[in-house]
Amino acid sequence: MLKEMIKKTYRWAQKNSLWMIHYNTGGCNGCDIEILDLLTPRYDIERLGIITKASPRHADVLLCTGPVTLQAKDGLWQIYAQMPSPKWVVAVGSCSTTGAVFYGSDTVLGGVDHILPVDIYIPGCPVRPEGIIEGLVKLRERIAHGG
Amino acid sequence: MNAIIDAVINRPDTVAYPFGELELPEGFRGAIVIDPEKCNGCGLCVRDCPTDGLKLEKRSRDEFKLIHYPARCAYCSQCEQSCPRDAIGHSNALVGATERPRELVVVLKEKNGSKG
Amino acid sequence: MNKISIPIGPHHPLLKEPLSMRIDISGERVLGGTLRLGYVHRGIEKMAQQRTYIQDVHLIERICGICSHVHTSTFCLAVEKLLEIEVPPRGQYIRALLCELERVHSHLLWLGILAKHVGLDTVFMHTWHDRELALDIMEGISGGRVSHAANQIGGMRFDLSPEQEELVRLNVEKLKSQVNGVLDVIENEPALRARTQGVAPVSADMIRAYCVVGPVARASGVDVDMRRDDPWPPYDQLDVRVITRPEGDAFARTLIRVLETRESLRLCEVLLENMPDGPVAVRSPRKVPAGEVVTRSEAPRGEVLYYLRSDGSDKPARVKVRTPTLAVLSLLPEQLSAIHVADIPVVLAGIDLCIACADR
Amino acid sequence: MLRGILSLLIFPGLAFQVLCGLIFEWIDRKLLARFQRRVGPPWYQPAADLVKLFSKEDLMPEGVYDLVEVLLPLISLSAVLTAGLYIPIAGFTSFSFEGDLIVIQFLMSVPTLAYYLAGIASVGIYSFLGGGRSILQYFSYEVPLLIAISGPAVMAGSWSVAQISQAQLGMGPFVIFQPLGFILAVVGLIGKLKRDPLDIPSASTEVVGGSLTEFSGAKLGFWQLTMNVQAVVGIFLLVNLYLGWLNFTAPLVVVGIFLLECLLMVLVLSGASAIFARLRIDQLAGLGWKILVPLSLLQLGFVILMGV
Repeated sequence: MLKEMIKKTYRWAQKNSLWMIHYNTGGCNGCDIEILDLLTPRYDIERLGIITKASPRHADVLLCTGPVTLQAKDGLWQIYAQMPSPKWVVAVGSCSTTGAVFYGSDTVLGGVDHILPVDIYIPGCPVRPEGIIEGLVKLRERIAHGG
Repeated sequence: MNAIIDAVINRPDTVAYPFGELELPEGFRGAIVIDPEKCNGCGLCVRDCPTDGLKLEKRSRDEFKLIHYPARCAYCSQCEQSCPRDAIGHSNALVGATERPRELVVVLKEKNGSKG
Repeated sequence: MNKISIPIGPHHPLLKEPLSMRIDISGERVLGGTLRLGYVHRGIEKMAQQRTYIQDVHLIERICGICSHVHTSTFCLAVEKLLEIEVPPRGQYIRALLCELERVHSHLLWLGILAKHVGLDTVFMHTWHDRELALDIMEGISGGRVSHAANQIGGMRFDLSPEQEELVRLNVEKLKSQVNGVLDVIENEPALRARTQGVAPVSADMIRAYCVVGPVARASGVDVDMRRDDPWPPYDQLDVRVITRPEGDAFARTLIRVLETRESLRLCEVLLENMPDGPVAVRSPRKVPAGEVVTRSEAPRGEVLYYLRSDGSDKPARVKVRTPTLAVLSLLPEQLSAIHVADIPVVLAGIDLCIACADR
Repeated sequence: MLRGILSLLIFPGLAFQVLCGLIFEWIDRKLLARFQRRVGPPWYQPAADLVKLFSKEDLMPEGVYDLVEVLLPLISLSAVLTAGLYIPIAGFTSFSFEGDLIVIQFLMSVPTLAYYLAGIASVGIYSFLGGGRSILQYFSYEVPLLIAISGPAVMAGSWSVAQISQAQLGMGPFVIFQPLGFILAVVGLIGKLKRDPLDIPSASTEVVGGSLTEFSGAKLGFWQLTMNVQAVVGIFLLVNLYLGWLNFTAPLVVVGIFLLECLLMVLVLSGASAIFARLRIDQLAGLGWKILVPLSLLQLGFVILMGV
């Protein structure tokens, strides 16, 4: 009973306090500036308790943008390994979902799910900030249901 | 300093979403839609698509299947430009986030010879 | 004191894009640094050779999300030169209008980033708040906030209806009045001045030696601007004022961008006023006759150069892009000596990195 | 005995101070958001952050001194909590003795030293840098802060916070006599809390997360709590030292005025972080020793002359 309650509280807290870290795995900047845009007055994502953190050890959710290039692969994995669990990965944009316009390139591996388990995919090129917010809200629901 | 005072006096300039309505501007390039009446499966959109996001499975003139993969799409409206019959285009709807992108497969038009 | 070397990147809060730097410091002094690039190398030039010209326009738009329009404009210009077709005047004007709006958006973005790097989060928020308006205008024209997909070979895809034109005109005016407030703050903010003035000055000789272009070069007194030096229409009909400053430090770079934002807004108004009537595009054939061509234009960060060789098919035989950031990056190790650790963000912000452009 | 334990754990001890810390953090973030034209976080945000940190996995890189890293946040948290016990809240004093101002000063410095040690004991290069910077910053603001807050003590003729705030009942708030000292004390407090214009040790664009870069989970939670409680204690201290309140007998009015003054302090702190840019460490040292110290000495001299 008590255990259940603690679990519930923890889930509530995790859902309401997502600290994100953003890593560009080789994208074109388009999604990256839209992610930065989320912090700014119009889309103020602090309403959902989401703030950016500098260090991966403080972060809960990793936002990836862009297709994974061969060079950025190791960095991506390192960041993910440094994050304390529970942790989530969100692929922002068509590129990090499937590779999109960069399909068939020699230096691009494809989507982020080639390297990491991804929880939420947000298609779009570049995604509108509303789209990213929608994805993060979906992630919150998933956490609340124990994902 | 003045800007701060101004900001305190004025209401915050934040969109209501996700707590309120989602407002998208006119002309926003959202999900791909098709007018099935006009499409005849010529495949010009597939030829010009820069992202491998459209696929045409064509068996014969009256038997084809046009598939769109929203997760691969670049939302560039090239298909709209390439279409000689104005059949394909963007809707004004946001493509939703998902947990399973493999399921993001939209069959835009399926035509079997028998059905005409 | 002992030498420590700190790694910056591939992930660092300073950088929105991966770039690896190893900076040697002793206490709070920076002794020097080395760079490692290529994290964003997606092989776009190679990919462009495997796709048709029409597909390439969209591929090239994704070289960089901030200056996407100027990349496609330059590419389309190159193809149009090979095809020997001329974009109708109205198409040229809308193309240039988007270029200028993009410059406004890029410079505002940059000013915000600089403010964030020196700890002025409020200025960052206000600058980006006003930047939204520039994005709104561009979205009203093309339907995309960042990637416009507005160019096609032979002109523009979207025409402005009279109502749209009026709306854009109104919004530009609104943007101008809003931006002026923020720009005044940035120009006169004593804390910003204290952090940027005299930081990592670069001489004009150094700029020429490293072939640096764009606002960084103009901040050191090198008078280059492709909008005036090698104009494509309609820039040849416009009177572009090129702004230079002699100091070459981070503060001069800030001022250059502030003044250029104002100048771009003025150009937007001029373009809107003289907007001619007529079609916006001409039809273009899919196959491009053999030949080679070089086009240049002024991106927000400096000169963008496209070299294009065609072999007569519908795919280019070679596309070479020269972006401004690569030249500026080579200047970075030079600047990273004899400064404070706290100045690293200022220096990095000052040269306005766009790794996606540099690596392609 | 029971009363002692109660006052340790609930009021004015642990529970009350943690609660105040969370509330102040929310007000601060909300104000800052408003300055920046944003909406800001919901009211439960700081609590959610804290609970979430405690629910997370505790990762530690190889090669750090485990025990040190565990002990440091705990020690600093208990130090600031202890400091909070000596400060009268709206005139209510549970523990007080002559000279507790000095003890509070000492206890309030513990987190900074612990922060430094955490940076040194950690393996990360950014932690090391952040630790070094924190001690540099400490030397810049601590001296003017100490001199500044000895002003009210001299004026009241006592080194007890309770006595000083009592003395203001008769003489009026000390901020009227020592506006300069008050400003210096606010600057010192900002430095102590490593808040925005003086967040040199934890500036994210320069040293990622400062000493706390390698911390995660519950330990980071304890650090966060330390910072929050430290802010509360600092605000209470300054309110007691400088603002005081007039002689009202009704306890509710006194509590109301006390709360109002605390909110004013939060407003000052968040306003400062909204307006000013971060200084360079050499600029800060120059500011501290060339401007703040002489000013604080001037203020102290003024106070002494007034007393004579």
